[in-house]
Amino acid sequence: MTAMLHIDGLWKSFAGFVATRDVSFELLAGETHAIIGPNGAGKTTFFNLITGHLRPDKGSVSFEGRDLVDLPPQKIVRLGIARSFQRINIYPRLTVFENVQVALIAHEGQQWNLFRPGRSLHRQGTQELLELVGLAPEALETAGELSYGKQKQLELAIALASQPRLLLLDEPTAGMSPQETGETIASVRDIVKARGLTLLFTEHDMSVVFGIAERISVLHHGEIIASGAPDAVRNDPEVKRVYLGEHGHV
Amino acid sequence: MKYSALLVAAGVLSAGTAFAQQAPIKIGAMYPLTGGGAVYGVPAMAGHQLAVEELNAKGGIMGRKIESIERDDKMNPSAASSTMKELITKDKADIIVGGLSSAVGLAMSEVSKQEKVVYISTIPKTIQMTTDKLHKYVFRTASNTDLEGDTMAMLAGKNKLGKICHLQLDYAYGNDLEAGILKALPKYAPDAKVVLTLKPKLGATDFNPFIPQVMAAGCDGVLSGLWGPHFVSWVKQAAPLGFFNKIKWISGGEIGSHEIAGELKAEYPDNVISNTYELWYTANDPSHAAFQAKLAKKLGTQETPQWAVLGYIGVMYTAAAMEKAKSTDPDKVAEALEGLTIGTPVGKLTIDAKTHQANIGQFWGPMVKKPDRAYRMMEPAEYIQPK
Amino acid sequence: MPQRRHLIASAIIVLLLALVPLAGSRYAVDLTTEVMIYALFALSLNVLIGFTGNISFGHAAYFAIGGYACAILLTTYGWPLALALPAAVVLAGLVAAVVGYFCVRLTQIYFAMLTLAFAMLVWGVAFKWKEVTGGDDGFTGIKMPAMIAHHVGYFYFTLIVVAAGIAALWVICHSAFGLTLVAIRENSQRAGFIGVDTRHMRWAAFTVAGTFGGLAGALFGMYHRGMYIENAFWTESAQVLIMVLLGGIYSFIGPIIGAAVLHLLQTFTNQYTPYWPTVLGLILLVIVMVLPDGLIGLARRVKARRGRS
Amino acid sequence: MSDLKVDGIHTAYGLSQVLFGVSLEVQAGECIALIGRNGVGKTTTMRSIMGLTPPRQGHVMWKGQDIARLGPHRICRLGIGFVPEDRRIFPELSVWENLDIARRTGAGGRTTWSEEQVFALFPDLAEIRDRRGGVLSGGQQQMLTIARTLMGNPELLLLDEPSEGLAPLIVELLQQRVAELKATGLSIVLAEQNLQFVMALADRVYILEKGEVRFTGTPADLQADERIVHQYLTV
Amino acid sequence: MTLTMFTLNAFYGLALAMNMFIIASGLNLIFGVLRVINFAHGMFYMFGAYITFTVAKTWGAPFFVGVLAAAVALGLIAFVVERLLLRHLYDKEHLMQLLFTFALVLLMSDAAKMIWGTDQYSVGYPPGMGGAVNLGFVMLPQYQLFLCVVGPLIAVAMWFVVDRTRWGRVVRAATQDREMLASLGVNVPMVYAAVFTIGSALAGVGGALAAPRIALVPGMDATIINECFIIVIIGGLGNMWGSFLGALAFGFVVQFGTVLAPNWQDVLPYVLMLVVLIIRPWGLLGRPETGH
Repeated sequence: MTAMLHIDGLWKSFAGFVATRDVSFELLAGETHAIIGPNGAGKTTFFNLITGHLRPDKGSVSFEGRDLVDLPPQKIVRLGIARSFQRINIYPRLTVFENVQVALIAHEGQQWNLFRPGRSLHRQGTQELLELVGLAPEALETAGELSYGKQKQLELAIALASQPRLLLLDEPTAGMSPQETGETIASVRDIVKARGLTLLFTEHDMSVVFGIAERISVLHHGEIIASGAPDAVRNDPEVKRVYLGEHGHV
Repeated sequence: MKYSALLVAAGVLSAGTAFAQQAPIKIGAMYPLTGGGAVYGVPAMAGHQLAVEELNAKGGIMGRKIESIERDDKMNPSAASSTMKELITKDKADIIVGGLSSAVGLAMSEVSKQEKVVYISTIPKTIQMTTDKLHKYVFRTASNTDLEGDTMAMLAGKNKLGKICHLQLDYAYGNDLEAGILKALPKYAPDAKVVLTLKPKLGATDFNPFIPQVMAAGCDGVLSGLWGPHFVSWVKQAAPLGFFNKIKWISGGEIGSHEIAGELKAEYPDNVISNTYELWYTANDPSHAAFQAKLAKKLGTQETPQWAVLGYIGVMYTAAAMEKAKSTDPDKVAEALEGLTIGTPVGKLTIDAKTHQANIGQFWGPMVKKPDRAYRMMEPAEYIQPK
Repeated sequence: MPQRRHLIASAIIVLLLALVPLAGSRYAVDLTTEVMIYALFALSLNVLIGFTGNISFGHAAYFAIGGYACAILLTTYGWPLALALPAAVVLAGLVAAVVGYFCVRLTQIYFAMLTLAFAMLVWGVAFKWKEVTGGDDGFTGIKMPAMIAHHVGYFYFTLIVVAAGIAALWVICHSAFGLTLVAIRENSQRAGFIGVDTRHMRWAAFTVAGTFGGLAGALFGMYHRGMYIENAFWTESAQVLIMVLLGGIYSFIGPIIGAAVLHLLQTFTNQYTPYWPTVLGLILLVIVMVLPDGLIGLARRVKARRGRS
Repeated sequence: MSDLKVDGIHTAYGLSQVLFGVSLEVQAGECIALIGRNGVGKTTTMRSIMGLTPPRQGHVMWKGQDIARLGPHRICRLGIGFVPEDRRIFPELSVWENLDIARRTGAGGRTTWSEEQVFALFPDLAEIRDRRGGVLSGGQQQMLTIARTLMGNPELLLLDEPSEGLAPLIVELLQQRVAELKATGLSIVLAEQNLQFVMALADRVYILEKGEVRFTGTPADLQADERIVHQYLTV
Repeated sequence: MTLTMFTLNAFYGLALAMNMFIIASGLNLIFGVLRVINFAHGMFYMFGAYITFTVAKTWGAPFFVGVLAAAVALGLIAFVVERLLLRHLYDKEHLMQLLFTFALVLLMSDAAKMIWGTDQYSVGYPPGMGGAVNLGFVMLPQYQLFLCVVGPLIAVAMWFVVDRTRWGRVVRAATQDREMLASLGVNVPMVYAAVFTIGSALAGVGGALAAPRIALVPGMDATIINECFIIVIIGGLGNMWGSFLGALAFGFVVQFGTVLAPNWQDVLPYVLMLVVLIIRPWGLLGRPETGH
């Protein structure tokens, strides 16, 4: 497998606080990769650097050989990277159906079409995506009124609508009940497999992480302190130390 | 005494029965009643109401009661245009009187032309109304900028102003008045020279950018059209510098009125010669005292504002024209108005048949201190009426 | 099929409006004409507010440009209406495009203040360019083509133009473009991350709003046979903003209702009292305290409650 | 009778429910610890007690009074102090100003903590008293946050993840300071991921998972049960 | 322009700036803490002037008693408005707050008409301030000199209160983290009410201090509010020294601009704002709004 995403020597600091410290990282095409670490370790910052929401101070990010630094988010998404957000990030006053439809319209570059009724476009594609994430029954509901878990699912559908090759999910199960967590993870795993996507995600719930990740990287104080197969990471003394306290013993 | 009172009562009674039989005559009145224009619009409307009450007490017009329909023109031309149309089409007003700002006056004139209903412009002074934009149905009982300018030029000559600073507000009235003065200046003061012309904006409260320039220009006098609050603010800011010690201020814009003098009191400066439509303390006509007494009673103050007389005259002309035409038909009323002469509290007025402009004059004179008064009065007050 | 239901309802409304002159009340004809023009004006602004989430304090500028341009082309240059009207609308749109280019770089209150500044500049030009616009005397005596000089003729002309304008706005607002605008309003960051260039889209919305505002202005000028600098003043922008908010920004027809209600209320209140500001002030208080979605929101809530019980 | 008694609280942020019936108790002078991985509801429990995210169901009893519906400033004035996890120093205010705005006589006239005493506890802060809050290091911010809350003379301290993101040396120092605080008789609710920190300070521990309390006991109980540690605390 | 004229214009520009700063600083304070854009601020200014008229002229009290009365009355009005109505709107959209303050403008304009009628009024200069100081080459009006002193005094007083008092620290903390402040036992809603009260009282003082220099007429609120917005926006929203700088820019641009390009005087403030916003989108001392 070749590296799909290539990150080299990435730095980012905010007013003296270093959030990302010399991170180098490779993501292989087709793999499912988890980024874990305690709160404040810099996971979300790391995502924002990849997707163009933040500009790194130093270092490079390239996707399939293309440099991403300095590209605005909307250009990056067009290259085939989609993401979901840690906080719910949908269009609350639109229907579930429209939430996904807009994403498909944007993906097809039809947002400049002033005459074709928006609602008639990509009905089938939208329907398929909603079925994929299990939201078809709620298609006509207002997105803001869905349950939390379903809003998360909707966000996944929006991300998938741009036909990404790389999917970034920021804490896909945060705030979900255990049952919702299970369902969500099962569906993410199926979708990623079925579509042959590369998946990079952050997560706190360790059952989720070890349930689907093929590789895991541990971020701590803005640095990657371990990276590798789940079992290797689980047994890494440094990782244990980080998770149980600086002295690492009970 | 008792007998005459009885007669009046009988008259009212008989008029009352006549009212019941015939539909009233409807006069639509529009003045600004909110915002900045209300300073003038509210007293003008009071004068209007006074006239209507008076006429109704005497039996109305042609024995028909007058119904006055009063509206706020909001100093907004398009709002005024809509309101005037409404008065005509919905309320079936027979005639429209009022207006204050030039733009509103012109907008109302436009509606009057379109709808073929007579409009008597009682305050707007823009010269265009009775020149370029004159039409069959518009008449003016207010002064206009040419008449005012003519008088001001005459006063400039009379006061032997050699170097003149010209001060006008930068909008229609100011520009028109400037033109009116410049037209007349060679006639009255051939040697006078305008050394500086400045135009503060309408609504300005800060005249600091202008005061030093006028003082530095070395003129003998200022010809000004700064009215109402503009004049007050100018005085407030210029007087501390001794502005009025050296410079004579000859002004249109009715700042010789009691409203201004009574408000500024001791702060009203020296060397001001100005105009007013009406003076509660001076009269040029016997009917004036009666008018003033009634107005004072209506407003609950002895010292009455000048704008009321304009609202009053508008209604009086309406009544006279309809009586003369023996009809409320706009065409006939318009014809009747042409050349019509009536008596008003400020004397006999005639509307010119060609220009539709009444030969209304104004009181002009210097504002002087009076030992028994807290405020300045115009003395001598000369009523200058155009020929 | 909701689409067909809407079409039929719209057709019925247009037909009913077409019957207004038959009732024989000149006043009703005038009032309806005014309401229709304001409805189009308010709708055009809502493209920016309701659909894109940008508040403009200067929408009167485009209204005035459309109005003045149409009036001047008809009167000063003697163009036929068929040329003057489109030219005026295009001009309003062009100015909106230029102004919008600068404004959409900012958001929220800064955006609003910049629109205000540009609008006051337009007002200043209308004021100072006396030879062309008539300055603060206003531009009166607009030459009207004989066909629409009569008030009934003008009523039908307005009905047709406004209906066409509203239809066009309906199509635009419900197009792929319109739906994407709503996405920007709802969540501009997310919209960026489905590949939408939000700034360009907002710019386009600004231009569309200005264009249709210009159309409303052109109709307004011809109706009054005059344009005045007050039509470009910020108070006019505030008025149309209130219409939009009163009706409700989150529905297409909200602003139409807001325009009708506010204009009629203003007209009728004015007939009884000069204390119109108090009435409007109290209405606004009610909206703010209890009706944040405007009248349409209220109607929806009432409907929802009925549906439940 | 316990000073603080949290009874079956359910708390949600909008649609997202975080706590599903959490109960706990704190006796006077006791230190209890809430432990569990990120996102299990430790912070939300504290916010619910403080009135920042009022629970939708359940009660928070403080000395016999139900405070679940009171505003945070009322709760503070009743003697509960909150040291948030993200510290929330006022960045534009100096260290001294940060302390000054929190100055308050405690409930029942407590005046244990004055500026001098706070500086005595954290001498480092005295040296940087004029520095802007926004430029402090993580350790300094953490000291300041605790010091700031002490200025209000609380009887109960809610201490949310004080060791997060700090260097080991600083954590050790902090642990000492908290122990000193406890010795003054202050009750403490401590949320932590650093087990060592917890073991040194807590009288009892509550393990949270997905918004529910899954284990209650003494540190010794926890130490005796490797299984629990692995299930709830490690990767 | 001669030296005399230049000096005089510079002085007048400063005097204008200071009068505007007093008014705008209140608007800015309210925005900085409450994030509310108060359209009624101009109306508060007008009420301040009218109240001074009533107290100082109708009742015959000394001018500065009138100024004090204006400050107290406006503070009181603002406090009641905040406690009864405004406080329910902080969590709602900005548009709703905007509409609310606009409703206040309408209601208060009619209230002013009912209380004071539609006459124009004026207030005399306080004793000893109606003349001018002769510096030889130039005469400076005393009252404007007084304004040039009062403006900076108010700026310094505000700086002192905000920077050097405990209450000021609390206010600054409230702009940074409302929730944390409440957790420290501060009654944040009362801080908000106090800020709204003080900001509005400043508008009252601004109106009171303007009263001797200008005619008081209905509608005098309309331009002042736009000008205050311009000052606050070009200075940077919420930044006190920004407003001070904005007021200076405004004062000098308007004064010199009107002298040099009188044809543009109507739109000068807007042109100033346009230029500033295009070059520095968040004002002279402003910072980009976070979250965008």
